[in-house]
Amino acid sequence: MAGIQSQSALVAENLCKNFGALAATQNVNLRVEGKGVHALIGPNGAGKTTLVNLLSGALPPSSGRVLLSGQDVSRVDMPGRVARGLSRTYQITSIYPEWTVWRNLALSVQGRSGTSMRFWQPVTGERALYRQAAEIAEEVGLTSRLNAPASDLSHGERKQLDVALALASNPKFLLMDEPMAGLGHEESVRMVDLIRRIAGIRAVLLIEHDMDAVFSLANEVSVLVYGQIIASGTPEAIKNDPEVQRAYLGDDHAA
Amino acid sequence: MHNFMKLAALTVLLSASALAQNAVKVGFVSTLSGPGSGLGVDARDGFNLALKHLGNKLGGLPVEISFSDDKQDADTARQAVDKAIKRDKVDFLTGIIFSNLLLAVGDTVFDSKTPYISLNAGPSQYAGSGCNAYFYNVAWQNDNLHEAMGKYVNSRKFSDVYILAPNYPAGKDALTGFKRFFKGKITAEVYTKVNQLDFAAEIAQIRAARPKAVYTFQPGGSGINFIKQYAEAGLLKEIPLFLPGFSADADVIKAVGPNMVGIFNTSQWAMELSNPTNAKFVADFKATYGRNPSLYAAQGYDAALLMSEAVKDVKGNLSDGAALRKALENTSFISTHGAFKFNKNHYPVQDIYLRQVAKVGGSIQNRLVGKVFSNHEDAYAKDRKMK
Amino acid sequence: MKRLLPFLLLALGLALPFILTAMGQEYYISFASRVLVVALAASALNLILGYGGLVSFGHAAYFGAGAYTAALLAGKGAGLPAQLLVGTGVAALLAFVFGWAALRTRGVYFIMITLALAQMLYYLAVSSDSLGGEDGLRISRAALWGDLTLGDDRAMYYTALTALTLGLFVIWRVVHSRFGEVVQAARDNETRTAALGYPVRRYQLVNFVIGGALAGLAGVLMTQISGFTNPSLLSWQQSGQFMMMVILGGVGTFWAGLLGTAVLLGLEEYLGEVTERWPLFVGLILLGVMLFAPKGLGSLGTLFGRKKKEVVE
Amino acid sequence: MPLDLILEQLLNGVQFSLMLFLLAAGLTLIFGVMDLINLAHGSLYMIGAYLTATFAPHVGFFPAVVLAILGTMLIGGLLEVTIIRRLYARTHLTQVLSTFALMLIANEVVRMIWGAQPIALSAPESLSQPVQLPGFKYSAYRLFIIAAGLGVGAGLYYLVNKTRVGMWLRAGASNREMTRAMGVKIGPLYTLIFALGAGLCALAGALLGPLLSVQVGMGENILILAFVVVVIGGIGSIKGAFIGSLLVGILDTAGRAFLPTWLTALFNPQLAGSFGPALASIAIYVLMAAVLFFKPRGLFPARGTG
Repeated sequence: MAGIQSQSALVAENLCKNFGALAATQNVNLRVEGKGVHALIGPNGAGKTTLVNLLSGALPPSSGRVLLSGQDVSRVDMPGRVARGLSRTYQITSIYPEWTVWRNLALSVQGRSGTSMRFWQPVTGERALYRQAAEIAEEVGLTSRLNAPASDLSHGERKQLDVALALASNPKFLLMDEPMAGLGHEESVRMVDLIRRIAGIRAVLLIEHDMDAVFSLANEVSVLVYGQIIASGTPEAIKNDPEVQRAYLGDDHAA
Repeated sequence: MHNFMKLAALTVLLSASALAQNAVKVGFVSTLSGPGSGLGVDARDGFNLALKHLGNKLGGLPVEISFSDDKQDADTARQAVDKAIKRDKVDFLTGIIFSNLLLAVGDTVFDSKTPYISLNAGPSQYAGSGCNAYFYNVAWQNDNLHEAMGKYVNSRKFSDVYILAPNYPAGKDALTGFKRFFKGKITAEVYTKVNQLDFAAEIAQIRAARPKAVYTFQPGGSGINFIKQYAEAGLLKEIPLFLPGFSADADVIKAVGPNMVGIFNTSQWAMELSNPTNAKFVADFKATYGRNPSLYAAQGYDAALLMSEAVKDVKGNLSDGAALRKALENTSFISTHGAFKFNKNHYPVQDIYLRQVAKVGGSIQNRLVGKVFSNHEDAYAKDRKMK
Repeated sequence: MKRLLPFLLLALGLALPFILTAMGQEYYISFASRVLVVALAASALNLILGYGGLVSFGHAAYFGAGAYTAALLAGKGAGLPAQLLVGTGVAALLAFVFGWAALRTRGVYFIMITLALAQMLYYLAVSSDSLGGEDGLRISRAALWGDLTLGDDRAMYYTALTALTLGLFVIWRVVHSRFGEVVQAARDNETRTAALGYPVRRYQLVNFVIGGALAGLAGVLMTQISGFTNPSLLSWQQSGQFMMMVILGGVGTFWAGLLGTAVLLGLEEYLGEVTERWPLFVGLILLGVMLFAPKGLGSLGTLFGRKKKEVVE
Repeated sequence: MPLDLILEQLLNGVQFSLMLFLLAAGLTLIFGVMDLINLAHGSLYMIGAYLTATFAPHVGFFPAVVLAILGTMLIGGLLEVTIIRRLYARTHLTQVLSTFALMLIANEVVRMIWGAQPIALSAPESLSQPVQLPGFKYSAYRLFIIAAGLGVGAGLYYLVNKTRVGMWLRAGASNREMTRAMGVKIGPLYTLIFALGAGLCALAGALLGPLLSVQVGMGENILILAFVVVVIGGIGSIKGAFIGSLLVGILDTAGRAFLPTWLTALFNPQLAGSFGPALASIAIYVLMAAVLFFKPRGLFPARGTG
């Protein structure tokens, strides 16, 4: 299967990142493709966010490569990777708190619809931007909050907005960094729903601590410990992997 | 808002009084803050002292004087001058110390047909082909003191002289003036940064070049530092230093101290010049301000005397501009350095003296040594095209 | 009311010389011209600093570049249109070069490198003979038509008013365009803006160039007001003053440049009449505003509400 | 070119560098540890010089320097407690403008107390005579400054690298959270650092006073140079400040001393005369731009990321 789909895959090859003496990412090989959720789990400090930063282009790798649909994008910056269909969400929600939800989303839509080097026409005159923004709001369930300033949103709604911002660029690959962090039960359920819908048409790399969510969503799981992938496979296989249980799930179960 | 109303009321009062021609209005724009302020403050104090001696009257008319600080900035000076002319409608303008500021305000002043009495800045631009009917300089043309020192150093037959000045037009004029009368060999002609304070690098170069004498023009704080550092490097005893008067006057002596003793400099004025005006000026300046007067103070004093004489000559009728200018042009009064006379280009024809810093009684001050020039005219007067 | 404000201000601007003349305060016409021109430069900084979030401590460089270019051209006999065009162009080019270099850095390094680049220009002007050194360059006022030159206070005033009106209109359009949206987004959340696919630096650079160009335009007009240009136009104190104006006016609000300039120059003018120690009071007022009303005298500032953040990845 | 000339110019460069270092060291610590851009740093330098000039006629030069340092540290400490500490959490923009305001205020206050004209401060009598070095005479006072600068540099090195306070400083400069985690009381530590910076300023002002000029605004140009040093060296790094000072000081001196000669050799004197000073005066800014171009965080950045 991997061979057939290789034209549309996000691939990490021997990816390494050092901060001084600290090796935050060591020889990571990873492949995300097609549709559905590939979950990345691991204890705190395993280097998950660093990996997302390397994949999204926020950080340059110390060595190794990142391939996007067969192209080496290791030297391509974040905007360049977005243009190639890779988008991300943030663990700590990253939105424009002083803007309304609508304006947040319109900005994001603007990025995929024509150049933004337009200096003269008022952006508020562009109906299409706002219409598409409203559609995305509908998709993530924020329609009723369109006119609210983002700073007025609840924590869960902000998480939704963060996801919506990433979605607006219409990515083929979506990196989601702990979308469930800090959510209440009901909000979590809604988010799981949302992720399932998103993953229906694109590939999602999901980093998450909520194991129930991970195992209900993922069709593949990789485990990152101390910057290294120690196991990769179907959720069932991972659950039963003794090394994973010892290194990671064991602690979780004990707690 | 309340304050704004007060301001408005004040300005209305000022403009109302402008209508009544029973007072002489003078705009005094000078450098009263910043590194160059010592010069402006001395000039202002000298001017004020003259007013006091004249009973706060100029030519018998009461004086309304407005002081403003140009902060040694051309644009600030221009605004102050603009205000004095347009708002206060002054009869005379005076006060600017630095030539570059004067050049910046010149057109504004001349367009308004207000007589400008320069108590210091004497740029060549207003001395020759560009001289102006409304411009009168009571001090000197910029080159004069340097010319005098050039002549004196020449007469001492020094073979190699190292000359340096700040890299701006007045600095270049200074060295040009010096070279006009010095005919020997110039070892090097060096331009330093404007307002430079540390001259270690230049002093090392001087030492290495082994000249027989050094001449430098450094205004204000730069001059003080150059002399101090030159002495501390041990050069003052090996290679004599010659200065124009403004680099070796009361302000500089006070700052540098005993190392100044022995230095020759040139000036159109000296404390012990014997004439009644100067005697009264020097004594009262010391008494009033508690320090020795400098040539800037003397020039400020002279500026007030010149205005007073002119107002007296036109019998207080300031509305006749042509008559006032004629009175200024043909003035004859006893200045701090004797009988005063203008050249055709409105710059003074005057004697220039050699002074030497010495211990006089308990204090260190300039001592009159001799006369370098008698009735000296500047080099530009012959190109005069009065506008 | 808010929609009417620009028109009310414009009407007031148009009428001001007549009002001042009626009050017998003609002197203040040239003062007002200065306020308008400096306000244009300050508004340009507001575009960079307020809307773009880039703390440029070298704004005087572009102002001065425009002024020096105009003075050099005037010396060669060029007329006002050429001065305006080339002066603005040179300032834009300079802003492009300086901005490109400075935008490689962030935060304090950005502040310092913009300052250093401007200082470089300052010392170049001070020590270069062809730029007139410390004395600067003097010009004769440009002719408008017939015998009318910009030496005439009213002609100068209406020229300045036209320039400011056009400048503010340009800024308004830019700020509300797609481009302006991205620039403000980059100010509020740079990382996210890059993650949305916008090459942030490119937008910031273009914005920097627009701000630099408008400052250059103001510089050209400044030479016409003064009749000369000198290095103090390029000094870091001048840059600091522009920043002061933007902050007092309320950084990132549309009228910040005009309001801040009017307040600061007005204060200087007023305090200068009353006391020699006016910088003391300007300092105290500025410090008070910074400590107790950091959003400026206008109240809608955006830069200060947030704590500064250091992005830890 | 004669060797003794090069040697003398080198001494001049080092002397200037070390004084620059005194200013830059405090600036970089305040910058690095408290994340504060302090434009009022130059004002403390000015106050140090004025205090020295005030005390010197009564107690002699050296005691006056000590008194000035103590006095300026006290003023610095008070300033920190009353105003500066309100600025730490603010944006850099607020800091720049607030300290710009402090600078304006300090200038006016000094002018009110001491007047608008420069005041006299002379080198101590014992150091007023030049010293014979191999090949040339050199100002004893400048030699003393070099010695003092090196001494303070060594002391700072010891303080930062060998003492507990130094450990806090280094930790604070590389990671602000870590200082908190170590249980250090931040408030007094910050006051101490600020006062230390003020003391270094005062020393520089006191020592340079006799060479330069004790006047209002004397700290402004040298402050910009100190900022250049800090940025070249890397914010928060004492070592960076030291290396940066030497680079800037020696480059500036060499530029003034030798550039015109070199240019004269290459071009005609007229051209050299007008370009030499221009090039010399922008050399250090070119250096800074070049450093930042290749190392945007300076030569020795104290903080790893973020």
